Amino acid sequence: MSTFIQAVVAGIAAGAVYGLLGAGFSLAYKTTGIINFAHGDIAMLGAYVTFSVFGWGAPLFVAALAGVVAGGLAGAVMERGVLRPLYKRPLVAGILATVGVSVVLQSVIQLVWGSLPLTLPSLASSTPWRIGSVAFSPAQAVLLAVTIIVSTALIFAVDRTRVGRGMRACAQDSGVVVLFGISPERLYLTAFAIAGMLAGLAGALITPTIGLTPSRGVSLSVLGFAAAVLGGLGSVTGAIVGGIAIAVLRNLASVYVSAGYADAVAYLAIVLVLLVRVRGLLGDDLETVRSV
Amino acid sequence: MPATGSSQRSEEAAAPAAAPLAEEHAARHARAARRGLATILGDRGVPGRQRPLLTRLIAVALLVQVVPGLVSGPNLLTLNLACVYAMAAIGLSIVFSLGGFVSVAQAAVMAVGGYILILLFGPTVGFPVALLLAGLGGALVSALTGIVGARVKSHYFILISLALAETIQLVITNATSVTGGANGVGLKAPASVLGLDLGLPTDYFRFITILTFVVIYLADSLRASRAGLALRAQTVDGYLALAAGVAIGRYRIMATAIGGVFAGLAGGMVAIRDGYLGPQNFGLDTSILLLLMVVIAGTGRAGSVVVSALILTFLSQGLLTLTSTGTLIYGMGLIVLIIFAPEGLGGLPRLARGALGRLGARRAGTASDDGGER
Amino acid sequence: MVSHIKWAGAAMVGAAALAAVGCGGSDKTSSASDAGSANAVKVAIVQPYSGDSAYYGEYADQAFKLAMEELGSTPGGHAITFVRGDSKCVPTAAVQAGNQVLAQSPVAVMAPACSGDTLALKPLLKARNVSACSINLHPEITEANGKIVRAAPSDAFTNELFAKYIADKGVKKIGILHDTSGYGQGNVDTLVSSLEKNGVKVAVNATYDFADTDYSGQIVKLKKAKVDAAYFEGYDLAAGNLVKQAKQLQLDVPYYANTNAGNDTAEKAAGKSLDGVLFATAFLADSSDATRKFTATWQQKFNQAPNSDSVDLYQCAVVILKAIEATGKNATGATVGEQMAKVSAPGVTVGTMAFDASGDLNDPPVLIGTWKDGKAVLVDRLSGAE
Amino acid sequence: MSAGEIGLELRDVSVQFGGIHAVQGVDFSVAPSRVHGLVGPNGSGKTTILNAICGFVGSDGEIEVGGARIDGMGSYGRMRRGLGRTFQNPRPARELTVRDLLRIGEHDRKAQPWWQVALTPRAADRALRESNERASRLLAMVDIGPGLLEQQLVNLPAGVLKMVDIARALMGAPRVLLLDEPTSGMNDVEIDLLHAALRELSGDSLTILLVEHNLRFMFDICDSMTVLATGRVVGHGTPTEVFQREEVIHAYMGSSTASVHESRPHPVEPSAG
Repeated sequence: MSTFIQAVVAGIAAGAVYGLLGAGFSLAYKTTGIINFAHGDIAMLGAYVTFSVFGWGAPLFVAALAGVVAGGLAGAVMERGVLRPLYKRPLVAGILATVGVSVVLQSVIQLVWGSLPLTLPSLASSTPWRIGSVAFSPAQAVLLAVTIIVSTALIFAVDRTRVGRGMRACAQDSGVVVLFGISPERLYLTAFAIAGMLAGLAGALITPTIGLTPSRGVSLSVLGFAAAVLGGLGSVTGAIVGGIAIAVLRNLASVYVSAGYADAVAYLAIVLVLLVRVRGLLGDDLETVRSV
Repeated sequence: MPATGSSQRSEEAAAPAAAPLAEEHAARHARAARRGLATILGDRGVPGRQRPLLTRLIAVALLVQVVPGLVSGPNLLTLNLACVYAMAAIGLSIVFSLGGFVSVAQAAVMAVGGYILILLFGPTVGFPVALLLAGLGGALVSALTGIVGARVKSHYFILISLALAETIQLVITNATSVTGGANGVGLKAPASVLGLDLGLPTDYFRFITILTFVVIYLADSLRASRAGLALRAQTVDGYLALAAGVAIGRYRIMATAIGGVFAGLAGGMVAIRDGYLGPQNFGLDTSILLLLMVVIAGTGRAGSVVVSALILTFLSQGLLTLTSTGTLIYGMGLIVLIIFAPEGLGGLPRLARGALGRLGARRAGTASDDGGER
Repeated sequence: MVSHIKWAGAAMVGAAALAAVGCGGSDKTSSASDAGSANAVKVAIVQPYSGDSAYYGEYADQAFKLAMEELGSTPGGHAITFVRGDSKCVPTAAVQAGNQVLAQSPVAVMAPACSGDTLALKPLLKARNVSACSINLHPEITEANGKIVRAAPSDAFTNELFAKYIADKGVKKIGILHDTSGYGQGNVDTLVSSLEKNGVKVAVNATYDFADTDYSGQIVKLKKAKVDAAYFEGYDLAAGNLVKQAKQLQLDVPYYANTNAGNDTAEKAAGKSLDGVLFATAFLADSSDATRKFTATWQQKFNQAPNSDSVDLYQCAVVILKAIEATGKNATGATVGEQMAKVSAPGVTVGTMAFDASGDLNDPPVLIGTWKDGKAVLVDRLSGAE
Repeated sequence: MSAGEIGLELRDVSVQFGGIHAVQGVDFSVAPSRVHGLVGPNGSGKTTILNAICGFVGSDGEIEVGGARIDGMGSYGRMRRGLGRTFQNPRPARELTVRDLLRIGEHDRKAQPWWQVALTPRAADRALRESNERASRLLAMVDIGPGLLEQQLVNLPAGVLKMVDIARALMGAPRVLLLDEPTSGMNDVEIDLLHAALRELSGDSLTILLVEHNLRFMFDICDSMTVLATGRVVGHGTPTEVFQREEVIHAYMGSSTASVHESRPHPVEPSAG
């Protein structure tokens, strides 16, 4: 039993970061309809900036903030420079453009910081507390706490603020947002900036655990995407739940099934959820009746 | 009986009904026709009819004879790889532009074909049989994505194809006793077919060129057939296809299966080319590269996919290796191309012809007559 | 008509692409001398030059640079041109890169630092009759009359001694985590068989993926199995991360690790968690006069500390240069290969590098090291003279 | 025109969207060679009934074409039983030409395995020529020359696109033709052409079900009508009967009914066939 609890607890802590990645992914998707495969690379950029600022002698907390800002900037620049002409184009154009951005970010990181792996110290001690036979470290607690605070603030912002409501309206019909007194362009920019900040934060948070390598971003993008889809594309709460569910599932699968196939088990679960959910929602292969 | 009769009879008597208005009507259509002149001139020929087979055969014969003399060493090897990628990309273009699926599993489908070939081919199973089975295996796995994917929307399909791709990777990596795991597995015997020794880059080129042309021919045939047309209609407007009596689900699964055959064959040919297979080269990056080939080619004929496969393979083997700057240029080029050439390479000649057509129309003044008929 | 124009256009674009790559794509020359001169030879370096393992390519270039400064840049009067192939630490990419560089007829090859890459290259080397020097630890890299010499100890050799060392520490039941790379698989296979020979039970033998960010599932699995020791295999960063995460989850048993845990990156990732972790390695900066001298030179020249990979790559560079020197006028893949097999060259981790019939180092070093106050220190020497 | 035959019949057809009844208990039948109109205000369920007949939305109740039940079949099965259907707003696919669209319309009539094109190109060419001829004849009926076949759909004016869409539906040689707002986007000239063509078509045993906002057009062409309000049938009858009934007028158009009565019938000869 304690093994089970330990696997779940460790999964929750690890999954919180996937959730943050997924939340940013989801927010950008919800507003613009773009699936951003550079999301993980923005996270890595944020992490590398955190590394550098920390290296200049700034406190870790300040360095992490710099990483968040860098992520936000990267998101905004990407929206302005790359994605803006692509909203009306087919899904695949947007996807491949973000793949292009991912390639660019990776090579920029490699040019600036080199390919040698780098590392960052944790925000808090990684010496664990022992609760019963379950270990839980302050570092994990900080990670979880930051995720909860940030995602709560985000959900609140999306629900209550004018910009947030605009984003939700945007998901339905970009024409409607004009009624909120906001231009859709500004909303898109805001959404990507916030998504970038979330990515930067996730990067800064996850680096102490995994270290920095230029191409790590790809697997972070995939994790964020999986979390967002499992939680339901477009929902911030869903993404957090999805991220945690994936991590817990993987942990349980590697303890009780097979470590080698843990990812496969997680993917299988996602596909099953998708099949049930999507069929339940749509009933047929065509989403809605042609509008009259 | 009554069904066909109805349209038959009405056709005969239709003309007189609107006789007084015919002139104005004709003028309107002439105007419309003129407006679309450039597009008509740029049309890809009569759909449903292929370039004469003889021309193709001569082209293959020429390529097979001439190219191995002109290209050698590393470039010939890269050319061979480009042909392999072209086959897989043509398959993906069927999945994508006819099936309507954005799949990131094409490289994994290649892996299935590749492993089938490398594990089966040996003293007991001949090369042609093993290659056919590779194609068949690719078809089955790819059809699986179609069966599952027909139930979900496109964004979710990407994740489903991703899940399949990752699972195939995991199986290959973990089933070490069969696949050799990450260390990969070597070819058991040298392959030869039609008197060609496929271990030699020149003979390999001859065979893969023939194979690629067969794939191009089949893909173009599919596209030109009524089934291909029904699939194209379905990607644009599902209701239109339904209203025409197209069994959408079945057709889309067929598209994924056919795309999978080509990927399976390509995977098998990778195994022959390298004499070795490992799981790593069938990863997400290869799938994305194939998707790029398809998108950059535009949704045109298989021939343009071959061109973009050539360009991207040589780029990825040359520019992309050894330096980060090369990768940077590649990434930026990618973004620029996607933004500024919405229809890919296939669209570039059309853009050019459109400009020419406008120019020509202005000069000729009344080009509308032959514009309609061509 | 139109379609013909289109095809002509396509052909032109294709030809342009061919020409562009043919002219500038595949190799960089770093020798000052004229490549066309009669005595010029090509040496192929197949290494990861892009991706996460690109630092191996950097090390390899640095190793040749240093070796050519010390031994002269024209061994035996041959001007050396380097042809580089990017193996990306991906076996299939290694085959492709290998095909590309071997098509340019090099006389010797510096084999890629990732074992899987080199294993995949082996048949090509045989087919082209070119020899390579490798730093890979995987047991199957070398074989009798093979085309590869190895300037590092095989994992089979190291792990036989290491397993006995672990057993002697009183370990009865061990849990192993390793990655799914070719190197990881080979390393653990030899370790497991040696451990079992020494009566140590392998209770868990689980894998993780390169792309994984979180190993808690695997570590909990070790806890569940109640092992009394753990062995962590991984490339530098992963080795460090594994140790750190295991400490965090309170897997309170002695840790053992592969050679990569002795590299700086692992220490940066894991910090104090690495203290007391015992790893088997061939190189420790502070283990002998030769290593101390080499460390100082490398540090001064490249402004970074050498590790077991860079020192082995340097040794390979020396072997290749010495073999070319010994060949005399007629340097081909075959003749240089012969000389490589019977070379006798000064080494760093061993006094004199010489190879046995299967291409393995004679009297290879096996050191047990650990981390103490941010420094890798020697605990024990299981093989090899100081 | 055999009186006992039935082209299309709906019995107690209902459609629900998440608990809301969009269409409830609709009955009507149309004989071959007849044009039947569905009228009602926006949201009264006209197009939903068309969608239900085609199987685009799930429905309860019985639907028969030519005396055979088609409810329970998939869309494509129903089309193969002789349904044809046009759309209010045909989406012009950029890469499709008029010829392509018409060939798609022929889909269920002529099965052609895709490899036929590859293996027997001559037979494929022959099939293509045949379908071109059919397409040309159909287009001629609405006074469109064969030159338009090569035209891309996006370049067509809205009215012509609608005509082409109708021709597309006819390529499948249906027994029952469902028309969704065919005149929207057409000018008067085109409406006249359409009128003549539909008369011509129904002259043979084609059954036509029409959803249309152009009341004058409806009045002129329909043999019978069903009036709908909020998903229910509120009346049946000939156009003259229907437009005289108080509740129909009220349910249908409110104030604008006056224009129907005042307008003279359009001067088109209904006896052209």
